[in-house]
Amino acid sequence: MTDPQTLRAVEAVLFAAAEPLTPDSIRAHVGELDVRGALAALVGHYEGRGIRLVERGGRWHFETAPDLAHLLRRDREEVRRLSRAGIETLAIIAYHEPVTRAEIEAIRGVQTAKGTLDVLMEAGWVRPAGRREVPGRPLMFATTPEFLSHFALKSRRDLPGIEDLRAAGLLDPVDLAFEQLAVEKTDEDD
Amino acid sequence: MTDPQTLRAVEAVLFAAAEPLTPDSIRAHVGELDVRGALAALVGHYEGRGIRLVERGGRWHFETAPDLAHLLRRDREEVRRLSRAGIETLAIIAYHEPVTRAEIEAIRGVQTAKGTLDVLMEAGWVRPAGRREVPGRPLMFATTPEFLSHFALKSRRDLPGIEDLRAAGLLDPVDLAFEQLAVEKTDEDD
Amino acid sequence: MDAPPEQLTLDLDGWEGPLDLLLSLARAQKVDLREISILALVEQYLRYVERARVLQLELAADYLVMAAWLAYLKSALLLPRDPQVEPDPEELALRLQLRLERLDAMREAGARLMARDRLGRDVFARGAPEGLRTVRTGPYEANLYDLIAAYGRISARSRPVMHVVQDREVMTLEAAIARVSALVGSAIDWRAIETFLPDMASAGLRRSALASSFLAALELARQGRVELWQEEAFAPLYLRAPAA
Repeated sequence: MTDPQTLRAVEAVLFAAAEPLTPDSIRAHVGELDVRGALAALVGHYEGRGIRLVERGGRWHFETAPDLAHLLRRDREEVRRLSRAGIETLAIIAYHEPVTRAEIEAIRGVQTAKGTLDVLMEAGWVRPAGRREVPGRPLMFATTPEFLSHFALKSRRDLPGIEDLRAAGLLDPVDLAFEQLAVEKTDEDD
Repeated sequence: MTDPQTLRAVEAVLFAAAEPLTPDSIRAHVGELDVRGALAALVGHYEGRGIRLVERGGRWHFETAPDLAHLLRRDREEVRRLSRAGIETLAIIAYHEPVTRAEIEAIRGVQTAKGTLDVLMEAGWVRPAGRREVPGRPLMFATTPEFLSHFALKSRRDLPGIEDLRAAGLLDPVDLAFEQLAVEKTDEDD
Repeated sequence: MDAPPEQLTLDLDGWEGPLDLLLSLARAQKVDLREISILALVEQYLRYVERARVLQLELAADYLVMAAWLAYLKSALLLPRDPQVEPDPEELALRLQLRLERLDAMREAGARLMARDRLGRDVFARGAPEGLRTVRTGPYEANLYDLIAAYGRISARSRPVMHVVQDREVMTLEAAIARVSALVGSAIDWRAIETFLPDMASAGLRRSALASSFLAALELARQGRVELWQEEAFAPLYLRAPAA
């Protein structure tokens, strides 16, 4: 049972924060208390209310309940619409990260317009993530914690259908998948 | 007894609002519901929690509980480095003390921000040292015993003189290489 | 199953390249991509491209490259299999199918991602958070070197600046013209330009004298008072008095 003072403290800090917080950064404000216990208790407490406490990529924040969206949407700017190229590129990065531009293009079958990655980075959803140690040392891209919070994902494991896609080999490069199939074929022939 | 759906709706609208809301503007979002009843119920609900619902001049908003305000501000103990302006100002005071702010600015060739002297006094290295008996009676500044002990100096006479600085090459930084010629010329003229 | 290609509008802007078009054609067949007939798909693509050409629509080069490749694949699939031919057409067809499956999977994933409860569209963060502040406290740090280096910097900056340009020995163009015209006199033999330079000179002065003498030679040649001869670029330059 979490001490009510701890609960209050964690609740206040999360409420006041302008962005999602990790348990460590919460602890930096409230001191050495049972932050994880308090988070769990608060999640339960807000169950079914107009606001809820959620974890996104290890960081916690309060947000409004999704079923109330219709009450809140009015006089708010529409979230910027991504182009189809933008959506596909974002999905490829999220499901394959870290991934190079050439790998993105191999999947999409077209060159990536310069602006496409810029838009995703400007939105704060994608970041450069080091270089692949192959000739040319191409830059790799990965998603950010903001990506997880924006799309209500607890972690990348929460990406819709990612386990099924992985199991079906659809996240493997074509070459690898082809070799896999060739091996299975040989086995059957034996 | 307020309907739980009304409670949720009012709670979410207040949470997401960028500014305090009147009951009428809440109603504009949630429709013709018992907003006042919901507000009263919510005030009761958040009693004693980390956040509370308050009314100010007919407008309602959530805020963190006043007794927890200290948590929102975190003091972090760390060693701080002086800015370039700070170290230059300190050097001028050490070499020329007692010295007025106008004299510091004349030597540095740039205005000294008020904060710069404050930082040096906060660090305990500089103190006000009387007033210069000229029109305006400007405040003079001098170093403190803490200054000497921090820089491991027995007295101000231990500070290297101009000739020592020149010998150490500290008077001709790379970007001032051209002045080297002028300096040599002056020496020859002596 | 026969999906009529007429259902497709010939809107080229609608597709992001040939693979995208192929995927749209494949989806129109409404079968699992793993079951799809690559041969039927190839024929649809080729029909599409042919139609576009009949309508004289401009097709981007990559559509035509894909069409050529698919035409090759089609003929390879239709002809009796020659085990000597590499790559195996079945393999090519399978690779194309795998690519379509992957693009399809990502397109599906993108759509599901966009349909989630999105922050700022479906769910909202607190509108006016108080914000958290971190106030830094603690001792200041600076060392003696920083201090005296700063003073050196200020002293160097505030010292009066005087620029001195050292005198360099030079030969003026006028001097060179006088010297070359006097020395060339009425010489009838070719003499290298270097023989017109003063002997004593420092390396700096010799360079200046050479440059000036060269200009002098050009000027004198223009006036018809000297003749110049050079075998090729960068070869020695010779001067003599003009033949009378």
